[in-house]
Amino acid sequence: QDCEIKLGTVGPMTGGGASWGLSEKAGVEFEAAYVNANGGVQVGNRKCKVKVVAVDGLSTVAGGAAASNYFASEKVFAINGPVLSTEITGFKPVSKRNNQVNFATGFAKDVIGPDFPLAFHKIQSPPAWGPLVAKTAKERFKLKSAVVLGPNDQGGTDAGTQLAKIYNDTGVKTGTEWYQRGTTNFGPIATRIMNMNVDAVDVTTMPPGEAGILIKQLLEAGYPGVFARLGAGGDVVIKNSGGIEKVKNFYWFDHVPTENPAIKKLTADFERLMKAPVPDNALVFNAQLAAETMLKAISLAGTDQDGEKIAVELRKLTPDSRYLGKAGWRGKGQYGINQEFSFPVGFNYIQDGKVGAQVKLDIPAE
Amino acid sequence: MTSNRRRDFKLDLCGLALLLPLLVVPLVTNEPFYNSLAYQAAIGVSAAMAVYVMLRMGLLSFTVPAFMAIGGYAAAMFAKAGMSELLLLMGVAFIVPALFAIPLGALVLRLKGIYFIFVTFLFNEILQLVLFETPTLTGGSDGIPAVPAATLFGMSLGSPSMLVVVTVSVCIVATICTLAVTQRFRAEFTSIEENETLAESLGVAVWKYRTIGFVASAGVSGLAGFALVNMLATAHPSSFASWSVNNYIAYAFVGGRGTMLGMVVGSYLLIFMTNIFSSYANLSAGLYGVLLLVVMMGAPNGIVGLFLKFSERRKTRIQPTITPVVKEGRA
Amino acid sequence: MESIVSTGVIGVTLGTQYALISIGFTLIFGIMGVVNFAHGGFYVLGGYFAFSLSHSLGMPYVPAVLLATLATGVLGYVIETLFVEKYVVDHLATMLITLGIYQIMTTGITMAYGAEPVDFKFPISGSLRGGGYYVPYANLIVFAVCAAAISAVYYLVFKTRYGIALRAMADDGPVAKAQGITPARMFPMAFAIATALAGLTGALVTPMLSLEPTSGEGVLGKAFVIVILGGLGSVSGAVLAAFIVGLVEAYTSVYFGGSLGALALFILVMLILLVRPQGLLGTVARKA
Amino acid sequence: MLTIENLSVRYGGIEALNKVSIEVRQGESVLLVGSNGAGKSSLINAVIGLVPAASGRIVFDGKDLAGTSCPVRARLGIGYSPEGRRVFRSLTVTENVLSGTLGTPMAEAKANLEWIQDTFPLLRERANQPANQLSGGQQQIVAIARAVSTMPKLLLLDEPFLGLAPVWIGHISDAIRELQRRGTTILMTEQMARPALKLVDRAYVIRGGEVRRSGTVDEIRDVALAEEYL
Amino acid sequence: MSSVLAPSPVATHTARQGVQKLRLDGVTKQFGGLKVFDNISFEVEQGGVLGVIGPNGAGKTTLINVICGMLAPTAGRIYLGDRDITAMPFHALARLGVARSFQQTNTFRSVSVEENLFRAQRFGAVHGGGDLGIDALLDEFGLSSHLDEPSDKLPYGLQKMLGLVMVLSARPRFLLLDEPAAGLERRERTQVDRFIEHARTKLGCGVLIVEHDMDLVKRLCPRILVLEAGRLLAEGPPAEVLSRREVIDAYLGASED
Ligand SMILES: Nc1ncnc2c1ncn2[C@@H]1O[C@H](COP(=O)(O)OP(=O)(O)OP(=O)(O)O)[C@@H](O)[C@H]1O
Ligand SMILES: Nc1ncnc2c1ncn2[C@@H]1O[C@H](COP(=O)(O)OP(=O)(O)OP(=O)(O)O)[C@@H](O)[C@H]1O
Ligand SMILES: [Mg+2]
Ligand SMILES: [Mg+2]
Repeated sequence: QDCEIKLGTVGPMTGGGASWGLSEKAGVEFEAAYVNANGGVQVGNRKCKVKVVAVDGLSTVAGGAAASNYFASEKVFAINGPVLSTEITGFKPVSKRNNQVNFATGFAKDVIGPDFPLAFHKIQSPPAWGPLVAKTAKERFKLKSAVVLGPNDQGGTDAGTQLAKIYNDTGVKTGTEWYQRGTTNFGPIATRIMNMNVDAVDVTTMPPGEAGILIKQLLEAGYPGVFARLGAGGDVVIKNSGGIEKVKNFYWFDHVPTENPAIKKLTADFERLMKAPVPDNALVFNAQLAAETMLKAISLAGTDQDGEKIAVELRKLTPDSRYLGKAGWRGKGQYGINQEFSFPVGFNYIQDGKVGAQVKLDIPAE
Repeated sequence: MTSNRRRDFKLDLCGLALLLPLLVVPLVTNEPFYNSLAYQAAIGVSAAMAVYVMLRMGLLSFTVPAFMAIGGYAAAMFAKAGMSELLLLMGVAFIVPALFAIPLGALVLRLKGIYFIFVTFLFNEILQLVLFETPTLTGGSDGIPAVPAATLFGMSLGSPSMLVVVTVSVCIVATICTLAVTQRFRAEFTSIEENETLAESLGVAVWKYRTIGFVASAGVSGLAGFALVNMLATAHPSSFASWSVNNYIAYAFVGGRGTMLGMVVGSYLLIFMTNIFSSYANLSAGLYGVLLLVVMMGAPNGIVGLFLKFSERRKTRIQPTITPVVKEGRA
Repeated sequence: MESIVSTGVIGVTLGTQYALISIGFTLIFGIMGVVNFAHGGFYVLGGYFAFSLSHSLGMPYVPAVLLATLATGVLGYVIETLFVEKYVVDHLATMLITLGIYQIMTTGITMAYGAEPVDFKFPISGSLRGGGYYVPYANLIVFAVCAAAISAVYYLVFKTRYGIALRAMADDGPVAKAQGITPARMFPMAFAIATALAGLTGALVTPMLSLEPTSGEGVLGKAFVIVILGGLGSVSGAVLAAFIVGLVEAYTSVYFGGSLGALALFILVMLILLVRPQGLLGTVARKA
Repeated sequence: MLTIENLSVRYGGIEALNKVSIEVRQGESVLLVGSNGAGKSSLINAVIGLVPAASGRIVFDGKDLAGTSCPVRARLGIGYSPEGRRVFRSLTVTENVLSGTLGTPMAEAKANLEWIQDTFPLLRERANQPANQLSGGQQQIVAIARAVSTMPKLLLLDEPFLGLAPVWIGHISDAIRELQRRGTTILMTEQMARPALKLVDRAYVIRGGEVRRSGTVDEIRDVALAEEYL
Repeated sequence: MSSVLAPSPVATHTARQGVQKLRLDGVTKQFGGLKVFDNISFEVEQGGVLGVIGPNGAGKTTLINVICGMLAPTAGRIYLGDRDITAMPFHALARLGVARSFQQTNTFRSVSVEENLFRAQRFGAVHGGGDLGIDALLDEFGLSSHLDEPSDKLPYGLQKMLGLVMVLSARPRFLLLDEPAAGLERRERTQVDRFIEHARTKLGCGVLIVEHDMDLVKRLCPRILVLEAGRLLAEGPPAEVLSRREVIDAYLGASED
């Protein structure tokens, strides 16, 4: 076997957002290991091994740009990531010049768009699933008011404002509340929220650790309402806030239906092949989906050295996962370009201390 | 350690000369990685120069990211408003932070040592928060996207290689400014660093020179910020995060804090290594830490300092073994 | 009215935690002149040590905390001896050295425990409630430990001849040596005491808050602010400042929100420093 | 008590002391006189161990000091008051005095402190003031008090009268006499030879890093006068 | 001796502006609860020399610190000629012509003697015109042969003399000297005499000198003040003042011979 294709992955691998970058990396590495164990990828008339090149995006705009250039120097043209809005901002224009196709994560408002034809999106942002999820939550928990909390940087405010708008559109009166990233103790903010008297507190854009502290402290303060996390990592947050015994009313959202047998199978494969537990951060699954699809496109394009060609094949193919089955592309209405996965997502809830069955929500393709 | 005026000047010029190859990089290669290294180095050197100006007075200023932000944002606003002439933008990027530095300097320049470090660090944090709290002016947490590239006499300098050329040129200007200020006021600056009370007793208006240095440092930071914004076409708060100052200070220290050559060498080394390390993903920070530790322990005065020590040792064979107690001040 | 009082209670709680972490930081600075950028790292490490001992090895919480404190102290001793001791006079070089150490520590922790927060719980839950106010028991415990630790440190540094020797060493190393003070043991010991305090804080506080590799960063930032406000190197200043910062943070965050609150706090600290550049309890040196 | 044989001290290329031999007997007080830069401080610092000896031997109380570190020498019973005071600036006056007593039993240290404070009432008045705020002469007293806080067997005083008012020179001389009565051996340097010669038994004249002459006070006084040290 | 009091007509700027006085009027300085001195008034004339003596901690250095602008007085005013210079910034006063030396050696330590002199000249270059005679002093004090040496490697005496010479670069009108002769040997002390003589006659400086060396004080100062515990204990010609009982008790002590 003399043939090798390269798959890049970029995200915050160090610092506060490391869990995102590292679980994305884990997903891509799993997919590579899986494919390699099964003989490799068919490229032209050869079977090729997959090699993963991981780069730390350093959580900054400059880091995102530098990562793209590093990939160029390593001749990597198909990339998973970046994850953070900042990294995406720096990465996009440079990768366009470098002819690199990428599957970004993140809730940035302009994560993909007609100006950047090589950029794809592997998760969906709030406008895609938000109305559906908010409606479900509103009915189940009889919500009238809510507050969305997040750090005051782009990662927090972008998604936070989108979410608040969706809640308001659904008829739940919702405000936003920003705090400084790096806050270690949420005692005062908990008091502030107590004074707001809202039915639900949504911690979607908070890092899991910080979300855990806030919920713990709200519970200590005697907050009677519902918690929500309309984004990845609900399980982790519950664990960090003291578990189900403590958090009696909670609804959250997963970027894949995690309770689905398909994802259970994925988890099992991962742990067998990687000899490590699957990361807590559910982004690992979406990374796998993106890597799987990307490899298919590379195979069809017959090269891993031309982002443009790979992108053409990506647009042509129907996303089809060996775990979650077929999905489609969406995004035209929201971003002006149909380059976002439409894999189903999951809605979960705990009500009065009882865990409800996960609801699989199908996201329509466009 | 005798009067090194001439030697230091030569080393400063060496530093300046070492920037010229960067200018050539975009002209000889299209390789994105090398161009990327070149512009990162140029921005890093500019920021390190801003640190250097203050170091000449014995002050370690943590304001660099804040003034970079002020310069970068100011230039971005001008460019967005259609005034994208390079020389104008450079002027704006220098002058606006310099103006901010005057009142701020009046407040913080009374402080010294670690106090100064901490308070200037606070200023970064404050500025970040102000950026977040003023979305109409600065775009808040999203920053100012799609900043048009600078133009020269109406010609766009937006091509990838021209962007690098512009960045490096800005860096050279920043370096020349630094050289001019530190040479012109060398006697005052070093006297203030060494023995402020004596300098004052001889008639040096210490606050005045501190302010000059601070203003120059702010202006140079602003140029660095402009270079960064122009290169990335975005003025974004995360580009000017408080902790990024640690990088610039590391450039200065690892290279050698005594000379401008040190700034250049340190920036080159650390930026190159950061790019290499970042491909080690989760290990990158740790590797960077190891590098800092190794260099600072092996060469507490930085690489240039180490080099000078060796060359001096060759000249004078006998070295004092210990710094004795005698002759400190007879207070 | 009710909210004014309960916010005050929260402020005091914050102040306690800040005080505990800041005295170690100010101790290292005051005695050795070293700005220890790794201080937050020792805080996190204390948390992980206690977590491993209690959750993985099944040790009861109290001995786990004590062992974790001891372990961070020992580690501090070793690190001081290996990396810091030789460069102690160069305040700027040690800044970078400790920064490097911090990055290595964080990377090590991420490799060992992963980037996600770990599930570390305080053994006692519940709050003391009455009249609309509440104080979690955990906070009361931290308060007691904090008071004890501060008193112990204060006594050690200011009331014992050992503390005098430590500070003398910091002031003028050669003359201190000529007074019979052995440098090789002094600084490592001071460093160890300070890192043990950080470890203790981590072991106590992270189960109430959250424990992940980067938890130390925000903590270090707060210690910065407190230590300058209090007067560099002044233990009592740090304690005073910790409570001021805690209270200001509580009130501004409750009434203006977290982001504006932080801004208000920083600006207030700047203003205080303009009036008292040497910090609240710092002293000014004589020039001639 | 203290025997120095052929001691040489070098700073880089500069030879500060060249084969100096000096003898200080138990209970005796010896003065080193000589112009600026003669090497007096270098000798004192070599005895306490702050500068290394390039060659030669220093024997204290029957023990060769080669290879012993500065703190060890101090604990063997050598007290040291450096040239130029060098009080611990951030420590209070009392803390300065107590700084070297870590090896002495607390009760003994307390008793010594009492005696010192009785001798120099200033130290009691200013007990809790940072030493840095004292005037130059006041700091000199602190430095001397610090050196005698452990009641050392051998006391090294490097220019103890520097910057002192005549009345304070008198006070310090009285204190030194009291120490002598208690059996302390003293090796001192002093620019102001006149009051210093009143305190000592013998003196050495040092010039250019070498001992030029030695003898009893009376023998030296004439030489010193002739060479304008007085 | 009486000629010492007579102002020197030599220096050009003195001729231009007439003889000025440095005058303290009821000056008080307090640190917290500690009153260092209280309500002190005296004056020095250009060309004149005033000695200030007093026991350690009497406030002599603090007095200089207050006059030169390093510390603000708690009360009282200080005048240079007619001009109120109370609490003017230190450096500005140095440029106006009120310069001080320090009790300890004070040079830019790591740089050469030449660089030290260069800096002093550069910083003080305000009152142009006329040779200050610095080169002659350097020769006389034996500093000329050490121009390339780092100043902190000089013998103590030379460091001290260098510090003094540097003060002259700004062409001061008043010199405040804090124990210029402390730690100097006898031979070197005569250089201090020479220095003061030079400043006084060639530059027309008024000199305020704080010293513990009574011989030197007697030689140089036609008039002295005795400061004790914050007040002026005595004032007058040295021979007379030094024989007063209270001065002997407070300052000279019984052991003086
Ligand atoms: N740290 C040093 N580096 C280089 N040379 C030094 C150092 N310390 C002292 N010297 C030189 O060594 C010689 C002896 O100095 P030393 O201080 O011992 O003299 P001293 O007799 O004590 O003089 P003084 O009366 O000024 O105190 C002098 O020529 C001095 O310049
Ligand atoms: N910054 C300060 N804070 C508090 N007290 C001070 C300060 N500066 C000086 N003092 C006090 O003021 C008094 C006078 O000090 P000063 O240095 O003026 O004395 P001096 O007459 O110069 O003595 P010496 O001859 O010993 O140098 C001393 O008691 C000293 O402790
Ligand atoms: Mg000496
Ligand atoms: Mg004095």
